[in-house]
Amino acid sequence: MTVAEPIIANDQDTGKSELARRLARTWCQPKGFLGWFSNTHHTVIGIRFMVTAFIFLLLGGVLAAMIRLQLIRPENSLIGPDLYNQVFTMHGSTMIFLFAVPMMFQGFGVYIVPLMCGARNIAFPRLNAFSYYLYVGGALVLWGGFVTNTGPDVGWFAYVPLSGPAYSPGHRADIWSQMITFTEVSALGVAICIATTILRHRAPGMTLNRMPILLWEKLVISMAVIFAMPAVMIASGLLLLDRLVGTHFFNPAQGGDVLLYQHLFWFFGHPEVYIIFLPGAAIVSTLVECFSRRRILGYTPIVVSVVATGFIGFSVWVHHMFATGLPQLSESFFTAASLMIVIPTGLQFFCWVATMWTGRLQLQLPMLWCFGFFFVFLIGGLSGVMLASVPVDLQVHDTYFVVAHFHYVLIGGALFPMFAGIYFWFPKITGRMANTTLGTWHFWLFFIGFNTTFFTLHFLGLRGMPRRVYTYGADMHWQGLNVLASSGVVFMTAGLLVFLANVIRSLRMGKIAGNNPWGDAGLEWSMSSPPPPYNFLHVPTVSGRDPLWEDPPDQPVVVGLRDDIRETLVTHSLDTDPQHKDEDPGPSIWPFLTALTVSAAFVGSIFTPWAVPIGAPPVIVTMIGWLWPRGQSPTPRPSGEIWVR
Amino acid sequence: MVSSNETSHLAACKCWPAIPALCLVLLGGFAGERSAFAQKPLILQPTIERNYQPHPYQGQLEGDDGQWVRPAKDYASTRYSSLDQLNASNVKTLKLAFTFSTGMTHGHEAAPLVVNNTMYIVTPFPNNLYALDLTKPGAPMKWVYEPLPTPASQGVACCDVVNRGASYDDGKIYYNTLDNQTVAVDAVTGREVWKTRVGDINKGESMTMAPLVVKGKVLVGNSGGEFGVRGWLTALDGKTGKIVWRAYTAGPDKDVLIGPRFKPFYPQDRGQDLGVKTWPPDSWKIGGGTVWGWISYDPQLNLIYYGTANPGPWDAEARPGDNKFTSGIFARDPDTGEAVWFYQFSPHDLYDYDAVNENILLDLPINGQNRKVLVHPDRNGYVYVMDRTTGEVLSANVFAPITTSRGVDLKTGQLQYVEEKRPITGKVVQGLCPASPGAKDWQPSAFSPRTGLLYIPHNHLCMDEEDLTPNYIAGTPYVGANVRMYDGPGGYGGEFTAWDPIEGKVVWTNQDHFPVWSGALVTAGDIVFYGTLDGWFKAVDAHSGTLLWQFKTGSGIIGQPTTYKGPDGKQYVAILSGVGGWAGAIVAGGLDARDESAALGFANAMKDLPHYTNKGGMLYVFALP
Amino acid sequence: MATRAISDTPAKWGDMGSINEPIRRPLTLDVSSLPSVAFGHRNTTWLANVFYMAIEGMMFALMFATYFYLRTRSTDWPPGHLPPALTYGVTNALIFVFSLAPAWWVRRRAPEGDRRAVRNGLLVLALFALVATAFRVFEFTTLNCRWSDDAYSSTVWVLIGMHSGHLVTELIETLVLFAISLTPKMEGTRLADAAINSDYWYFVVITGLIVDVLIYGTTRFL
Amino acid sequence: MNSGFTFVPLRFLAQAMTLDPGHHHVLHPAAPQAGHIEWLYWITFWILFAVFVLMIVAFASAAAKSGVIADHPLPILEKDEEGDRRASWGVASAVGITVITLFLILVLSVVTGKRVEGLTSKNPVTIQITGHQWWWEISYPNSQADQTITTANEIHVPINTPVVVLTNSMDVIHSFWAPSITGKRDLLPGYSSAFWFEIDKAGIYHGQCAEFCGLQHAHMGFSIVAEPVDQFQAWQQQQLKPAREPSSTDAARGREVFLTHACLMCHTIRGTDAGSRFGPDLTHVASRNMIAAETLPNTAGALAGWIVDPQRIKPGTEMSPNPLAADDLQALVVYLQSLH
Amino acid sequence: MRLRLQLGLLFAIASVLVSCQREDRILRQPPPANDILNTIQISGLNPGATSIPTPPSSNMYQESAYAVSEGQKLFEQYNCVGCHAHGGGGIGPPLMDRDWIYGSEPGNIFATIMQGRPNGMPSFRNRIPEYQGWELAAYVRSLAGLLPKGVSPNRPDQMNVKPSESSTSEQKPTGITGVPEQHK
Repeated sequence: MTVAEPIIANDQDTGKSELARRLARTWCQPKGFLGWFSNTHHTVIGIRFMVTAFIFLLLGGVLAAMIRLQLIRPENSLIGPDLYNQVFTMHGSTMIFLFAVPMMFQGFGVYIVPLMCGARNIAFPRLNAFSYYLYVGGALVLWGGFVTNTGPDVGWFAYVPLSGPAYSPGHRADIWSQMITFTEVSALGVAICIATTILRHRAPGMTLNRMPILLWEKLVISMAVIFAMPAVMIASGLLLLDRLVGTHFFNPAQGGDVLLYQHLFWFFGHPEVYIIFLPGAAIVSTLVECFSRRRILGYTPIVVSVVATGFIGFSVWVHHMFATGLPQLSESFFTAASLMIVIPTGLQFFCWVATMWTGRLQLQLPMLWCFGFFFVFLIGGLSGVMLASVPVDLQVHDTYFVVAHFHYVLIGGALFPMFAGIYFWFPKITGRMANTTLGTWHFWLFFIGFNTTFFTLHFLGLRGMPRRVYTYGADMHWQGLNVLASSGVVFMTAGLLVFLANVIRSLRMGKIAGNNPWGDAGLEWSMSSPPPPYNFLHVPTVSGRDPLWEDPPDQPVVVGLRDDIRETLVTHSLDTDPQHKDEDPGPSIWPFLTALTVSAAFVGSIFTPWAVPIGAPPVIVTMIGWLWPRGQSPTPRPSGEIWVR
Repeated sequence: MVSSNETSHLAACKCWPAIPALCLVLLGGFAGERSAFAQKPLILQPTIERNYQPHPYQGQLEGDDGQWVRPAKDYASTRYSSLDQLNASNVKTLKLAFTFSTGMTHGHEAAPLVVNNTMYIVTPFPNNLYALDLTKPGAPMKWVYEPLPTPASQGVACCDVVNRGASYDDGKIYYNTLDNQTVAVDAVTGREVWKTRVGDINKGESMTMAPLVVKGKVLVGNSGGEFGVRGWLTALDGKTGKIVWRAYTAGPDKDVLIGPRFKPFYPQDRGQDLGVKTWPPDSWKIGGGTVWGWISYDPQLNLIYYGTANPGPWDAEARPGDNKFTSGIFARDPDTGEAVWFYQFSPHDLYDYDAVNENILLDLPINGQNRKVLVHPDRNGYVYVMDRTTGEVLSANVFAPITTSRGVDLKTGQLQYVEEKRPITGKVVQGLCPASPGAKDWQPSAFSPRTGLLYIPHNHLCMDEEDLTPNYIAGTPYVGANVRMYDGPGGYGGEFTAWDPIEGKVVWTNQDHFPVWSGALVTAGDIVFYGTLDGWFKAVDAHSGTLLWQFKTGSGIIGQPTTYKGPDGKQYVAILSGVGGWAGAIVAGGLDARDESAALGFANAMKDLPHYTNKGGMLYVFALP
Repeated sequence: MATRAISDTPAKWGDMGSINEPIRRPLTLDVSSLPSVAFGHRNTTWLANVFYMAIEGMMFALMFATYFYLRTRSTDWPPGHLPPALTYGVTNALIFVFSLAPAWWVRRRAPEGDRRAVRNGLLVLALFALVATAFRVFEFTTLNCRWSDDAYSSTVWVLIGMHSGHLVTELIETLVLFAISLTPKMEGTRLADAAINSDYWYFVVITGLIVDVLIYGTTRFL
Repeated sequence: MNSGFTFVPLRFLAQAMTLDPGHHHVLHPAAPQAGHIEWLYWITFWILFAVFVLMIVAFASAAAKSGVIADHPLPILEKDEEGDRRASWGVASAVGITVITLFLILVLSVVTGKRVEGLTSKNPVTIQITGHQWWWEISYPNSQADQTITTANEIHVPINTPVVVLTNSMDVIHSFWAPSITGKRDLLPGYSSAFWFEIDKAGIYHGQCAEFCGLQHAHMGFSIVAEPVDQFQAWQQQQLKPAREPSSTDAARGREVFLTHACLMCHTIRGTDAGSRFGPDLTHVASRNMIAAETLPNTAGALAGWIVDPQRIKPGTEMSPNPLAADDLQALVVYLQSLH
Repeated sequence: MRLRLQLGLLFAIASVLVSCQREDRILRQPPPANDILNTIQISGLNPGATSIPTPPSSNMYQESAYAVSEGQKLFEQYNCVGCHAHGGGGIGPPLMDRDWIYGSEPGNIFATIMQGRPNGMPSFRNRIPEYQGWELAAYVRSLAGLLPKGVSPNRPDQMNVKPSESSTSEQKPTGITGVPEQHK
């Protein structure tokens, strides 16, 4: 990929030392064509995740532009309803399942978590690689469907009965629900990897109360993924069964229920919002701390808020269903819960303000994006408060007001922090600094374009324009605002082009970054940029919350890990006491092959249930291939070694 | 290390949506039987009379000359013959006397008539009338009359192209053709005397019922309740075929022939233009209420009694209101057609409970008082005993399992529907008993004055129903329901029941695998005849129901047995065999029971009938050797 | 450092590393004496297995919720069917309960490095899983409904189908582990995997019993 | 409605952005319920606006207070226990204010919810609304069956009378929403639910399906005609009559065309043989202002265009194209326009 | 990277081939020419020595899952179910089996719908537009398993009276199998 040769800037780790050479040999990843598919290092997989997700951001953006173009005048015949429905469904599904989660949770998490933990690799790197290929498989299924006129056209939520067997002929909705299976398995796999890495591979000394906020949030998100994603798997799985083998889960005539789907979907759907937003908040917390040049104020309250957000996120799903006519008691409960979730988010905002207030705010490019986040997300959050109120929600639900709201929340909560994060970690990932001037242009173009488009949509919503309409009548007088909204797309597109130019330019001629260009406190800044394949020459230990700021110069390092095999250190989940050593399984082609066979079974099952029995043996074979112990292993163990029980 | 042992679980089990699919692919062959009665208590079951004491009938019946001139034998519709040559001791030697093939392979529901040593048989579509000379050995054909009805009329016959027979009066045989013509044929020569078209197939009308001739008037009614027709009863002049009067079932009073004489017993049936007011605007015009069943006549009171069929469509939500005057019984003056009283068995009928079943006119001691009553086993599962002068319901007792209603309030005459069993649009309601064909459909029962019992051939079916929005398109079915029928509790489909009309209890009952879709006949020899769908023609003891004799015919029996004294003085029993009708449509129409809704859901209950019998059309006549 | 006690060979804080390499800092944490195998909750795969069971448990929980949700939408339960016949279900439940024994045995003997015991235990466990799978096939035939009949039947089939998926996965995994145990590679972490496999079997048994209670119990007593 | 919360320039700005000519606007209520919601909207809006301003001021002043431009990382600040404590107090009190504000909003929301949902008077008019892809079937159930009215897409209601709406759907989920009247309600297959509204100003109010329901979700409008009670009753009496007999030869021919072409396969005209319920009831089609679920005005030209090629106007609609001869079409339109 | 591209390309091409017409939603297109009614032939017997070559009749609507599902909807709406139930028959003959009284070609079925048949099948000429006749013909063929599963409709949201066309095998056996339990 785009990772250049390591740029060695740290005199302690010149790569020339004997240890560095030995580690580099041990931890090297295979090269060549097959090697590309065998690579299991977390930085590589993380970058792949991010690059792929970014491609889908761009594709989703193209779809958004098509939507805005279609709505630019009443009764426009540019895109007919058939294609329009596919386009907005693809836009939503792409942005949520192929961009937001893979970028913010999977890609960024896989890249940064082991570095922040002080680990040599992520836990279960093969599972991690497998997750990536499965994600790509899901993306190909969805977009392959779209280019062959089989794009789902039932909305990214795919409500039954519209998406059910009776009203959605062909395989469009099947493509959607099987794409869900792909991407959710991928997200769940990564969640297991990340959570295990955080709990087991933290550097000695990085106890829970010294864990960076970003790790806390990744842990909470992983848990949210583990408990929320099964709901959408069930929802889409039951939908698939209804469509393909004639079950009746959502057929009211035969005892099924259409609201059941909505409950299952939103039980996933709302935590999903936090799965997307929390990484953004984590990035902002990290950046605010770094650029305020002080320890973040209110570490504990922020951590508590993050955990609380994770919990409350599971009890607000019904606010997506107010219009279905639920009993008033449950409406009140879910209103209260939805309002309650404002408190932890607000608390984080206050802590950020206080940190900046009491710090010395260094106004640099990533911080500019953070301010963009503050502004945009604040608007989204506040309109969210309005939506939590049942009567107001009954008016603006399913209108462009809601579209405006959640774009403020999701673009504000994910895209702005993402760009902040990209500009912040760009030097770590590539070894070179991104260009500030272009970055500033990027910001302002995008910021202006975004607000032009989406602030306008609030008014369209209040004027009664529903979502998901492919056109509208001239007598509704919605054209003016729609033109205004569509004009913002030009700016956003320009901004993104500037960003791409910046990336290309900076990769080639950006300033060499050095280990720690921002002077940040995280462990990821302690090695060369980009990180060597073994991440840390010596696995570090930490004695404070902000290791590079606080740890004494004589902070010990871990020794005694073998350098002839990929040995990693496992520490205790709570107090990070070194517990035992583990062996990283190393590169393997089998995860890729397994992903291929699993994908084949998944895709085949859209067309015939026989794909399951026929597809199962290859899956089993590739999995045994993946798991079967081979090679030198087992490494001879010292005789009389006592095993931890 | 095996770093991701768990991955195998993860990836393999993430395919779980496909796992059931796998199982069902592997195990697709296995499936359980549907039974709605796993644990659920039935609401109503018939009462069995433990200590039955025979109480011979005290009233008068018409005289019997050994002929059979109308399907129900007499005006009181008893289907009782005073011939007593056959009795419990000799019936087992009953032998086939002669047979005659009709050449048709649809449902033969007609009763063979015997007048002046000639037997008359009406076949299903194309409704040929055969006259057989009984005086000659083997009963050769005398003549055949072919009315040549338009073949397209088969497309509006809801439940097979049956015909329920002819009536004889004044030297003529009267019957109806499927394409809505009433014909009068000279009984001797077979020449057509007149032919009157009384309905239009393009509106979905057809005719299947057997006419009744009262005082020179031929009373005929139409069929097509499943086609959105407007039901009527018409009187034709027996000599000329001119329409004398026509009484519609629904509509304004002048169409229904409601005038000053109309005095229903219950207040809900009184009022002006109820035939309009109890329907959504203009729905009465396509609201069914056809008259395709049996008519009885009381010469003393000079009243005819007949039931009206179900309102259309089946989807009851499409027709709020009581839907007068469907699913009820009319008493009319045969001379003018004027209505005298009306009673509605199933107001706002929810389950296709037509009320066209036979009305047996008897004089019975009820509560110690001798009353002029009519006995009516209704589709809704109750045997009604009503005062036939006033229309008062004297008793309504359960003769088959019922879940759709809780009983009949004798004070108000109202049927008590069970709210949970009300079919809803877009939702399958399960365990509805009796099913659409009712506890008993058209198959007529017989009454023996010697035992005082009513012999009821009937069904034992339940169903699931889902209502759908119906579309009225003239000439096409107007139903609006998906139905799936199955055997009732106990897992059998039919019964033949001896019923005590005074006590309102079952005396004995014979279970049958299939609905007993044939008529009944009882003779003075205390033998009851009936046939089964799998082709057995049976003679059972009138007191105990013990099987005395049976004969396997070539096809399923849905006809009406008749008996007569032959020219040789011997007693003969005649029956048409030829499976079909609604119940037998699966065989007659070659239906595919993989679709549980075939034949309006009846095919599901009759899935295995094709294993038992095949299409056919044959007259069988039996006599002692 | 409370956890120190449970580790027999703690990491040693020292002033020089054991590898012949210049260290930039004077202090080191020497972990060379730490063991390379951990059993029970300290094993990372154990933790991943817990997460995995959480995911699958959540799926089961949501299916149970679906089952009860659909229950509220019907007046009769089971609607229009006989409850599933008990024979195979109860037999299988008993098999599940008895199969806990070999699972427990493997889990107990594995940390002791008793490879023979582990091998035999895995074989017995695999046989149990095989028998349970076979009975499960017959169980499908006695559910008294077809998945395509109505929502009730669909739920019953998916519940039991989901569980069968786990059962088959566990069967295959046990067989694979058994195959490994016939080679010298069954040692160290793989013994730990065998023990984790038992944890997973516990999960399969517990969910299986709950599924049984649902489809056999609530249809009769609820 | 919201005069109590006036900060003049901002209010002007807000209103300028919401200028609206028609009766399809959340903030232009024509009914008490929409009025309550508008009130709640504005009060919440101003509270949140204040919060927004405060937060922006806080961020801006933080940036202004401590912001520096520097190329290289600045040194880490020393711990300032006292400053942190003060800042923590600030955070805590901000959280406290947030909690109070949210509680206030909750109370306002619940109170408004009660006012919106509670039925205030007896003897309501009851309407059954059934969603179809892509039109609305409207019926007025009546305990006396022959007083039942069935129409489509145009809902007549008396003013100052509560209207109870029973909902149902025949196919997919739709959502009934007239922004100027009250909030939306989903029409769910398998569920029938009820809500109510009341209109106090006569007029025609537009509404639209608000839940994505397939190809023609965009063209699934309806209108509510609120009129004085006597006019409403007159309308009712008119609707109860069967279709008018053709009064001209053209109209008679048009009826013939209707009854011999595809029209009668889907539509009802009471009083004729056409009785299908799949499409809207056309017995009194000429009494409606719009056709095709509020897509076209009910004029001869639009009607003709709609009959001939509906798939051009609403691609995917269930109405099939009818290539009629010009004079047949003309006659048919004349007939349909005579059905008042 | 290159392999991934190739795989993607391969996948895309394969999908195009598989789904080229299946997902088309013909919203506004003229149906096949109506001269089909002049060319189709029901009987396989030709007078004279040689048989008259009949042009193969095709129906573009049976390539599209959307059109077939429209046919399913129309089958319900136009009361076809009233007589033919959901393929099992009733008043009219069953359509699920392999017995075709008047031929199983799309043109035969279209002609049956449009012209009617003498024994009770009404003529829908002028009553339904031609393209709907073709959609119905396509659906009727799917009932009998004559269409590939990919375009056959799934189960409707109604009472479950039979397996859906898309989940059953393509050509179904005719007749009934199995031995009934003995009659009591």
